[in-house]
Amino acid sequence: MAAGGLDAVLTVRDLRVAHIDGPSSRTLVAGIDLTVRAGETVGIVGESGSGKSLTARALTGLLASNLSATGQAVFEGRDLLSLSEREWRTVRGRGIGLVLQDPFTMLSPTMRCGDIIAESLPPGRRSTRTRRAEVLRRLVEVGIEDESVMDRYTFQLSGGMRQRVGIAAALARNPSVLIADEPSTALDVTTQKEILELMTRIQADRGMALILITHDLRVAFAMCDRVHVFYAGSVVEVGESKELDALPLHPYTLGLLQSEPPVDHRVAKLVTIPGAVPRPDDVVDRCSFAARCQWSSEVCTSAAPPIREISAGRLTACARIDEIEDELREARQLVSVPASKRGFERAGTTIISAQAVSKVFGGSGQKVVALDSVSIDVGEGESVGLVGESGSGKTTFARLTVGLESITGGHLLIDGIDVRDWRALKRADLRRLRQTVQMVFQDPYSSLNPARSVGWTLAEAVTTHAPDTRSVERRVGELLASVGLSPDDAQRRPAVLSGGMRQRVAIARALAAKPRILVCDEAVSALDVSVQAQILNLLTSLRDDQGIGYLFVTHDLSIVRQVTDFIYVMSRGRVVESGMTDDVLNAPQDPYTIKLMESMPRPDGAWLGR
Amino acid sequence: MDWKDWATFVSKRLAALVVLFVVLSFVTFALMYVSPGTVVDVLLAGRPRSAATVHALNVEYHLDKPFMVQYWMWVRDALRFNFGSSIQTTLPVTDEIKARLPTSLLLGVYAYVLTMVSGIGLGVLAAFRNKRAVDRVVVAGTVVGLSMPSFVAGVFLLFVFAVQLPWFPAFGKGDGGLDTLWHLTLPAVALAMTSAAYVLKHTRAAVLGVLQQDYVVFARARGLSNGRVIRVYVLRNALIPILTISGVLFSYLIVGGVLVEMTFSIQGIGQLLVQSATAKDLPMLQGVVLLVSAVIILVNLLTDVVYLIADPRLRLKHG
Amino acid sequence: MARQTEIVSTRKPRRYAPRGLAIGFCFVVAGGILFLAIFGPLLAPQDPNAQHLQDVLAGPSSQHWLGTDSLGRDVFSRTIVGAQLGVLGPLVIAVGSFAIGNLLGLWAGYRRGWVDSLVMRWVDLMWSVPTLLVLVVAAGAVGASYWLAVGLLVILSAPFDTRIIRGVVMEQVPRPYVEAARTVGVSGRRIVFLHIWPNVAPVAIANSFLVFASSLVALAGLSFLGLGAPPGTPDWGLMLSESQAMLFVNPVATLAPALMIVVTATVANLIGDWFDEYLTSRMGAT
Amino acid sequence: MSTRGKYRLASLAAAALVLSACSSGGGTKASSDVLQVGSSAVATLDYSKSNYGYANSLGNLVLEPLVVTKQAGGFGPWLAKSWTQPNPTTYVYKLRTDVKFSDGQPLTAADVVQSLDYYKADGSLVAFNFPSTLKSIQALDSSTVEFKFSEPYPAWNSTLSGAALGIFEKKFFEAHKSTFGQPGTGVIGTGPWQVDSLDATTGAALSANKYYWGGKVPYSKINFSFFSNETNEAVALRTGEIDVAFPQDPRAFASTAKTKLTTAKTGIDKVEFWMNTLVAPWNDIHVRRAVAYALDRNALVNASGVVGSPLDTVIPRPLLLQLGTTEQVNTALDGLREYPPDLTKAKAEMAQSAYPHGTTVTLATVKAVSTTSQAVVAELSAIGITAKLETQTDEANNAELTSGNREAIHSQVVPVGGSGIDPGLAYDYMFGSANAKAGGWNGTNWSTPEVDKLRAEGLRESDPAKRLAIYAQLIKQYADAEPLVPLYTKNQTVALRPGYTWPDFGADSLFNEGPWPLWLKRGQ
Repeated sequence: MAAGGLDAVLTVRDLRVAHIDGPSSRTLVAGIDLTVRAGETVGIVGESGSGKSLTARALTGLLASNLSATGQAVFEGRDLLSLSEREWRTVRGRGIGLVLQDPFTMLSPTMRCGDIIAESLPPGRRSTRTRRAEVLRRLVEVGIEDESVMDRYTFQLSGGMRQRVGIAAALARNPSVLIADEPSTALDVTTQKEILELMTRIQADRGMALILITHDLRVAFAMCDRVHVFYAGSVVEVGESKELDALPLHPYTLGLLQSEPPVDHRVAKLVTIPGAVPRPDDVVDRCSFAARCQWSSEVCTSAAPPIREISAGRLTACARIDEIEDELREARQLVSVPASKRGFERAGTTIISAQAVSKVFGGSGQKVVALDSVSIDVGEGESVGLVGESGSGKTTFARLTVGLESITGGHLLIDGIDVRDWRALKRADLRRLRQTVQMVFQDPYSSLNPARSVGWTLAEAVTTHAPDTRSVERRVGELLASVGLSPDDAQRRPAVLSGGMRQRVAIARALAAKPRILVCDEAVSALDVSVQAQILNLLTSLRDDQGIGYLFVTHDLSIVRQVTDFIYVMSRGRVVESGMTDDVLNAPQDPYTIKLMESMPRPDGAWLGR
Repeated sequence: MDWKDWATFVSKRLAALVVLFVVLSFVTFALMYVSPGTVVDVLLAGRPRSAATVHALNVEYHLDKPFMVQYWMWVRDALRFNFGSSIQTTLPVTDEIKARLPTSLLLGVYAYVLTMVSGIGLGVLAAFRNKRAVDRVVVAGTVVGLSMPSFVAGVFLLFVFAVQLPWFPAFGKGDGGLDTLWHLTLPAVALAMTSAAYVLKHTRAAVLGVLQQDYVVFARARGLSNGRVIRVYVLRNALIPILTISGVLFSYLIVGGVLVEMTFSIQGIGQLLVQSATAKDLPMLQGVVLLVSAVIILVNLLTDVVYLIADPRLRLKHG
Repeated sequence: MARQTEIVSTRKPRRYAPRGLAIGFCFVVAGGILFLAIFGPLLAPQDPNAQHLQDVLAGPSSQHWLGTDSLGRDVFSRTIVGAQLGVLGPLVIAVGSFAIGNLLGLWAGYRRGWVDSLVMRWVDLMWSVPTLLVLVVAAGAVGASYWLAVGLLVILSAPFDTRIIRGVVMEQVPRPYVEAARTVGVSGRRIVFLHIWPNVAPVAIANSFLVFASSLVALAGLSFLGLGAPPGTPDWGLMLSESQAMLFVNPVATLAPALMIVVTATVANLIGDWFDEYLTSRMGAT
Repeated sequence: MSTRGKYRLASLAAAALVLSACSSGGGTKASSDVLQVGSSAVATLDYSKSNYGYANSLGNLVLEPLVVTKQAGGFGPWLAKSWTQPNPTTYVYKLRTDVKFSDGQPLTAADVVQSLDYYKADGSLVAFNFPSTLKSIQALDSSTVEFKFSEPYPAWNSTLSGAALGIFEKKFFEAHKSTFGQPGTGVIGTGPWQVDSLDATTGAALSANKYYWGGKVPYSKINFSFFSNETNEAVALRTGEIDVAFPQDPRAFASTAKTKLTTAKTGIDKVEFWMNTLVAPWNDIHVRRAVAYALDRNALVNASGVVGSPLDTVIPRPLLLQLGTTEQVNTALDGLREYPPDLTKAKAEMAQSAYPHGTTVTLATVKAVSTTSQAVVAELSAIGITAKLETQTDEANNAELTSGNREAIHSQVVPVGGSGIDPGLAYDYMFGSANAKAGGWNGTNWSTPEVDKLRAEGLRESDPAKRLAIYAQLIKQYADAEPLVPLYTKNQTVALRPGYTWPDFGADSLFNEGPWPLWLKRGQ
């Protein structure tokens, strides 16, 4: 790759970040090269632990004190990595701006929004009035016309508004480079699209360089001119968005693309990357992806393959790219092939039957209507999707079906039992309900008791439902095996398991009761794409093998597309549309569904109006 | 919160104060009533006693009346802010308290200021120098400080800084003004040691916590000056939890003052409490107990108000 | 909402934790003090209550390593035997308050509702009454008594424990693992004691060490004021108070009990901190 | 630190002095004629109201008595220049005519009558000084006061010499009845110093009374600093912040203050071991005698940390010297049953008792004598008596000793204050059957008709020789039945900063009465 042209604003060479703990040090990021030109958007894509955020922190001098960055990062003729803290302050904000992932934590809860932007403005004395006017101007730039936002605290704003305020603050000193670290990840899809559009517009207006860090390839392809793919602390591939999308030149990139369920059609089976992301420090002397790569050979593990230029602007770290390029191309085509339409009739027994169910939270004071006359059915062996953004009531409904909440109106029948009030149920009924519906929670990091081993958790679930189980241990082993884990994993505590493994354990726990319906509340949304595909495949195979029905609660239409037969679309506590999944997604009727469909990231610039 | 919410909030707390007053005064009264010995035994001590004198004293102190009547008479007077006279000294309870309260408050406030300044200052310093030598030394000092009773520290300071190195006076509260401050320095230091360690520990943890927060990273990423980041971001957010413990600390300092008051012969509320409790000086004891609980409740109320003002999340939750 | 987590932002705010050698040393010292508390009377070179009225206030000698007190009793032996009361009272307080605090805290934090309000009103009441005030008034009324003070301290410490435990429990209750256990059908009692409590335990245990340390200091203070252990008891606070006046004659006799108080409390504080850190890290950041 | 009041009777300046410590206010350094005194806190100068703070040590400098004890024995004139006894039941005192109060008003008989009437009133804490046989106090003229009794009362001078009966100005008293003696009001007296300010929390400032009848006053100012902790007071003396202090715990004080103490040879405050003869095992005379042999008084004095003299008589021998010479006293006490420390004899007595193999008892004690109590417990264990100590509060102890339930009284080590220096009067309140009832202090509950008779006779008899014989008899009665073991007297001590001397302190008299700084010398 041409060493940063004359118009390069930021040139990074061999950036390394290490964790220093006394005499020992651990590599977290190794040998990153990166060039950003004015007016260009560069994407950094990778899963968690790939080092992309660390790179952003290193380039703003904000690494924690026990981390150290080495290498070279030239900005405006200075090497950033050798700057003192005092010198950094002249670069941050003015030269390089940073927007963080979570708008909920990025802004101090004790400050008003106007003050946050005002303090970020370039130094200089201003009268109160001019300052206010300036702040207002900045708010308008990020699409906030409402002047009262200035006087509000951040916790009084929605996530999208907060992120806009954050962007305005980050831009207040007019940086020439803006690093956006997952700026839309914590937001709902519709809001995400607005924010990304906003950033695209601002970047174009200002002619600013933008480094977008994201885990979502579709977003990266849609927004960026060029994309760097990070894996386990190093760059594995670089290329123009279009070219990368069309033909990945690294098995990892291919794997990512294959794992990503497409929103516009269903694929026969998601291709997954086996295993989990290694720690960067463990793979410094080899190809970081070798252990998970089907093409791996001796050359991959003997030394760390350097990243090299294949054609203009295309770089890859795959040592065997010349040999396997054709295979990669072939595999890439495969993903795009739609699966045959699946025949499906809602004919089975209805197990969960909700009629005009409503749920109101709060007592005499403030009331929050979470569900407003919702009717949803889930039948035996069906896979039903429940789609909506945060606040739509989808999770509340899921909780009603497993007894974490009770309804306040309407009728909810589960397996023929009227569950008006869970606490009032008879013991036998309760027991039957438990064996009918079980739930898998969103966050595998907190849905397992950290104090208990996997085996303990599963054994408890087993004995709760079948107290007379002879060999609990064997049953636990079976459960583990059924979710693709080894019986040895029973000894381990959740803390040492990867996210995917934990979610498998959580599924195994739910399976212990031998339920007929599994409620999956955003069960894969906290996982990396490659792991997400593994879990989705597991769920699909469980359905095929055991005939379990699903209620998929999710915000992600592409997942719904992959795994459900029938969907309900929810918004603000109501079901706005329902029908066969393909019918609804192919031809949405409700304006909300249409908007949702449009907001789903698509890997081309047109999605954001570029 | 509008003024109505504030009024409700404050009046609820004051109502709790009244309830506490009734409970405490009754329990104290009852405890003293059932404990062996009466006012007469206190007053006449080991003297020969004539029946006439004993009778006169019984009448004077209403000991001839039933328990509830005695308590009611006390309450009736107390409602008129007449807390009677000390049995030990014969002086009006209010005068006795008034004579000592300024000293105790000054000692408490002095120790409080020392606590807050050194606790927060060193806590912030240690957090910013996390894991370096300064931090290790400060943290080690904290643990010892937390474990050093104020009377041990007091004895130690007295003998080092008043006897071996006669830099500070060994007793008393001085003649007011700077002299009083000078006199109260050693006691205040002894008193503040534990609480400062406590504040330091919490401040350090809170600051370390806040330093990890995204909003601090984001503030620095915007090129804000170090001073502003520390002041507006780190301190303002880290000190909110410290505020909640500061009220408790102040009451600890006021009551815990007795241990250093003893060591340094400072006539304060703490000593008055111990003296009146051990000498069965009921009117005085009642007065001190009520005063101390009032101070504590009011200080706690004050902290809560400051807390509400400092943390908009709480304040705006309702409105 | 997808939420990517990166190494940088998931680090928990850390409390200081002494490591390796330091904590090992703490355990050795704690073990030593405990050993003295149990076997003190056997280890003491002399009868701690044996008086040598002809040999009072003697300085350190080969016979009396730390000298003698005003009744000619061996200070060294008394300091050793003092570990018994020094450890026993605080231990009773820590354990008692641990039991009450955990039960009430779990109950209030899990059940909420009227149980919670009732418990919290009680906690608030106790919170607004300073410990020392109660101890002094009670000692004034009933007379100085070590076990009275211990009993009162159990009652007075329990609200603090309860408050802390309740807070941690309330943090745990909405966590998915609790909800998961509920949906699996696990009984409430099992959830409270087998699911929630193990996650609360690090805080509870660590807190108990702090209660131990603060009770030690409080009891010593009370003895120092003459409101704790009765005269003549080999109690560190009392010994300090009695020997304070002899600082110039025999400084070690004053320093020894003071040092024991400070060292014991320090070790308890350090172990408490360490426990919290260790147990929390053992089950992974939650 | 305040200790208990039993041995701290207000009638005696001496007792007051033992406890008081005083000194100059911290900041101001002593100029040559300013005296800094360390003391425990004084809350009021009204003797009738408070036993708290030993008002007398401070009050001695302001309020003066009619008569004083003489160093050589007997009584000497002070505000009264002479007295006569026209008949056995009447005393007439002639006042000095040159005495003026510190506000310039002359002293009159009306002031004396007012003062003594005030002290005598029911409910006054010093009323016990006045016997029920006192019929009237009258001013015969402006300088003559007459006391009439219903029967002879030879101890009257002893009573009047008590410092807590100092004379104050009537006019001032009447103008300030409600706050009399309190800080802000104070008192007007005839003493060499007057109180300029008094603050119970810090101290008092006194200045010389320019009208003082006794001539030039040696210190123009005296500053009292109040301490709540004697260690602290000792440190203050060591660092030069105070010049004089009267330590309670002399041994500790001396070491901390790094000073030698000036000590009196004897005192009237005793410490005794009382055995309640109504209950087992103390109702067994052999047990009591065994105890008497077992208790080593010298060792107990040593253990207590005070300056004291071992006792072998229930009335200390030095008190008897008012009634006769040393020889006469010794002769009168001839045949006294003595109990020198002797374990063999003690064990022999135990063997004769109902408890040859020992017994277990509970002893009460109060904080002030807890060290001595512990030593007693150790000594009792040598004869097989296992004693458990129960520390009581002072009030609880007072209430128990004066309660009507005499059997419930614990045997105990007890501080016993003298309520006067008259050998008969001093401890009369704990002798006899009349005091072994509710309100009485005879905690041993031991008495015989003979004892009751001797008590009554002794206080009516005015002939010293006869009184000596009576009290010698009483002492012997006690020694025979041994209901209590006299342990030691606590002798007064004073701690002085280098440069000060008190030549006559405790030299040959029992007490130092009156305005003591007059006798305190500066310089070598």
